[in-house]
Amino acid sequence: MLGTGLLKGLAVTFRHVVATYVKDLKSFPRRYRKEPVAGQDPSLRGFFTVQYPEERLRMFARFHGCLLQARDPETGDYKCTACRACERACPHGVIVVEGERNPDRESKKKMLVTKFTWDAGRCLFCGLCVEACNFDALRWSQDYELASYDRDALVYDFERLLEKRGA
Amino acid sequence: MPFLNNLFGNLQDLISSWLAGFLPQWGVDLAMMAITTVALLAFLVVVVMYLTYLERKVLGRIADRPGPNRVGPLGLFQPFADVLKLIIKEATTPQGVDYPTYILAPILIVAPALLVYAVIPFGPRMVPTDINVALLFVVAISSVATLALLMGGWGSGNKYSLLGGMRAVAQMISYELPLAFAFLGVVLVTGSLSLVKIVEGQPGYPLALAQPIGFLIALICVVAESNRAPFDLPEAESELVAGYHTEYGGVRFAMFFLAEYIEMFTGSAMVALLFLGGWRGPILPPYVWMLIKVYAVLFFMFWLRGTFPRLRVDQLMGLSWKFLLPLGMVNVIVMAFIDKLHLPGGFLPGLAASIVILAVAGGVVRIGRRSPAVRTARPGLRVKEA
Amino acid sequence: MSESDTISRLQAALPDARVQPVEGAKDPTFLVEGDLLQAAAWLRAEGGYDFLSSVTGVDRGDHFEVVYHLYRTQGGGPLVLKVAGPWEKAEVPSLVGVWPAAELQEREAYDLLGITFLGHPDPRRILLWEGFPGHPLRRSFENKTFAHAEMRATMTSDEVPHAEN
Amino acid sequence: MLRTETLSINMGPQHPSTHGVFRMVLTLDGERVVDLVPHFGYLHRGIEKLAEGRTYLQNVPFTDRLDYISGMSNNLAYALAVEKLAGMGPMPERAEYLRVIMAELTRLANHCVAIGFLLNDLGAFFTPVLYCLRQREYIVDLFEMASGSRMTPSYIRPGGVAGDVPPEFLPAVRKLLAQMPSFIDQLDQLLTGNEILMARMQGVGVLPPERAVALGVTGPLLRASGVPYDVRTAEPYSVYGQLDFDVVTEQGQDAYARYLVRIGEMRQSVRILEQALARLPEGPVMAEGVKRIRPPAGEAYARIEAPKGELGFYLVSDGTPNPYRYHIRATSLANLGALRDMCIGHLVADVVIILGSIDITLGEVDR
Repeated sequence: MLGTGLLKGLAVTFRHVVATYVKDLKSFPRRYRKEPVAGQDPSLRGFFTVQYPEERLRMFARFHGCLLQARDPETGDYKCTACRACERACPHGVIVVEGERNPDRESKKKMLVTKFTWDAGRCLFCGLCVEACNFDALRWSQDYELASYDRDALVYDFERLLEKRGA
Repeated sequence: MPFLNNLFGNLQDLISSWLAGFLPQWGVDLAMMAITTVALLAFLVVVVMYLTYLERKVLGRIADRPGPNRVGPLGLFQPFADVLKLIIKEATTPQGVDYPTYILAPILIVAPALLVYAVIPFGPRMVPTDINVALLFVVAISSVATLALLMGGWGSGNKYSLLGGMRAVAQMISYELPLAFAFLGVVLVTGSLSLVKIVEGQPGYPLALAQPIGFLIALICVVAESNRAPFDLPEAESELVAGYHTEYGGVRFAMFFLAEYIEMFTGSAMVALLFLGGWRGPILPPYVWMLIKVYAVLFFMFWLRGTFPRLRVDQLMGLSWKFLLPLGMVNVIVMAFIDKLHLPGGFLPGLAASIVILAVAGGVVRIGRRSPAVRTARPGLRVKEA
Repeated sequence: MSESDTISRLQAALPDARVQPVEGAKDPTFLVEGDLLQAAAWLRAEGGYDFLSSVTGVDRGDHFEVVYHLYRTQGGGPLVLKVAGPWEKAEVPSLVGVWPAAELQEREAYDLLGITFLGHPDPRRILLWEGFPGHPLRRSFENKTFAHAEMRATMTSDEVPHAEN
Repeated sequence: MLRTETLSINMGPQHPSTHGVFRMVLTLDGERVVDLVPHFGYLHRGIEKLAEGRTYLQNVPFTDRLDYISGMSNNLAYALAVEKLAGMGPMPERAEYLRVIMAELTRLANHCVAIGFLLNDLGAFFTPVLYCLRQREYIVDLFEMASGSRMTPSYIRPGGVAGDVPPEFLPAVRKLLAQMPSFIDQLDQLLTGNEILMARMQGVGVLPPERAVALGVTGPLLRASGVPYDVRTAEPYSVYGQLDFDVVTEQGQDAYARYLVRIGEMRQSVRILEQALARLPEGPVMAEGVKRIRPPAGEAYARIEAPKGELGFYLVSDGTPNPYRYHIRATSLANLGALRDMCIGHLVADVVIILGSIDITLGEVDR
């Protein structure tokens, strides 16, 4: 009959409206989901919005957040040996590394990092640098709030990249 | 509960008796009129503001999102934020504008939209003036808005607005005729044009059961009349990205916005009055029943907007002239027969006749659709060969 | 009907097309030194190669190459046609008449590499603006970013008729 | 007779329904389109020139940015081209099946976006597009789980796959596949029978089969004109030869047929995914000795059935670790060739629908 297609369409949207209210009733008392959830669950019905500042999604393990200079758990010192493998691996030349020989001979750390900048503004977040690092010094953090008001603040220097102590 | 039922009626008596104390008779009438107008306008503005909020909530829920819930508890202050924004925005006037028509258009679109409420009853004694040609008055006044749209489109001096304005006028005119026929079906049964008598003259059941075709046509035409849902061609045109109110800003745009929502509210009120039995309902007070029915029709309009794609210009016109108008005429003729035959069984004969008409109409459309002329939408045209 | 015996039938039919197979290529590749248009029309008509997948210009230093990849929608592996020539006379007959698919890709080869296609219905640049100095994909073209003002300065004709509203 | 002259209007490059920075100059006679001149280049980044300065591995992240709606398919096409160029032996089985899984998930995501935004152009107020984007969210979550980023995964590399999928990946895919058919049915119920949609899309943008093949059009656009040509069956790559699925074709030749082909292809993708999941073997995911890709001098052309059509990479190598010539056969560019043909004689409102039914991404057109 002429109108059946239209009616079926209306039925679909009506089901969605009802589904959102049913879900509201289930989680009635609190308005925001407190515990962050990793990814969305396909079988869930009802409204889908993550109300951002109050509700947050937990990122997956491999999420490319902000670049991170790892610390050696025992010594708490940085692992980077300024070998510049990451600088060569980057398609955009976004990482600049400078190092010098360690003045005191007998310490295990042969090279010290004098300068290590990473320009988040031009970075592709492809992860080739992290894969190229043989000393497992570079890693991705889970932090995704990297926005800033001026472009220079996007250029991270070594201290900002260094993992916080005890993180 | 009788006091609650006739709340506004008693209120009127109370105030007029109190006023009679120190005002002459004409003074009391004048004061009563002033009070009703102010009350009605206040009610309307608040209703329209919360109509925008309701629409965004329903559209949100249809699309699995919560809708406005940030401004105030559950987003209830959102309409005030919207109105404040519109008022603060600067009403720029583009250069190539035909100033008189440009300025008059928003005024001319809101005035009739409000004027219509002089005759729309919300309860037994809740009607500003009960004139006996109320239905004619409503249809006539609401067609003034068509003129205002054209003035808006022409006044803005921009090619796309003109196109939008022309389309709006063509759409409004071609959907007023089937609307008139649908209303005619009801007037046939109730015998009077006054809205109050229409509601009281209706038999026990809502007329939508007896005249489903009339109800369907009225619903479609009311939606088309207020340029909404599948028919919102002139204003939110995805191709030309313009409409007749593109060049308006600030309060002027708010006027167009206000008029559109008031017209939606009027349309649903008319459908509720004529086809859903107005304020008659079992236990709840009359004006509550009336609001329930009006908001039900409004929900239907929001629902349409959230679900259906837009019709193309020629299909829009085709639907009205080739389908709704003939259907409306046939409906009036058949309802006239049924009404004069005084058949027993309440709405059953009307329902049966309507189903027969719909079946016949469906068949005619299917035959029409198969003929090659209609099938290909690409008429011959002198085409510049590559 | 493998590619090689299609080509042998082509060589028999059109000797002056002088089509030579190219050794060591991954797909059956043939260099056309004679009349490309004739060979293409024959391949389309008799050979059944009705689908031109891609047209690519290559700057081989002293000479240029245009590479056509052909397929049959009824099934049939890739057949690669090549045309080469010196940079001084970088002209190749346009195959838009045989495969209309070539139109946009030939314009791109002209735009980025400077190979002109004779008889092309609309020989304008496709990606860069008219008046762009040089052709970027040439090995000789050194990378240069254009400031907006500089770009406006080089714009010769505004070939697109501005809508006069 | 009244002398009317044509009106030339400019649609784009900033226009809500041109799917990116694409510009058309339409010559109208009243509302009817008389001529259409497309203009590209607004998103031209010169990827082909950039690629010549980088090694084969460093070019992988650029391929995601071509058709940014289906990142993984671009990676796959590039990976196949480099493997053919470098003559790498057969890939480990697990890597092949992971590639098929990712490619078919991309097809689902891409068709969701295509259908959603086509409905948006038709004027349906954001509801279908939000349903589709919600479904795409689950798929993009899977990409983020496996590769670390949603739209630019750089996951499929020459030689195999960047890294094995985490343990929670396969159960998540199974959960998605369980729910996907019901989503497609819901989309079907909401849209396919809808009279307004049929009125707007049937008979609009008609492209006869021989004209389609001549214009080099591929993908759903070609199969909607009745030509059953699909690179996955015409020239099977990866392990598509061992999976059984049928090539969805429609005879309608118009925008509605393209919509039906996309819905059919989504169902086929679910079927492929189920088979691929069932046969996913254990084992390594990267061929050995892939650290330094230095292919011998020569050239290679590899193509895949990307969601939008046939995507090809033509690579020329001169023995150095950098490609000598890096050409991309863009599906959207070829499909746009047919736009003028289909639009002439239609109304302005239909031009938007035809463009939406072709489903283009400007990143791929302008490169």
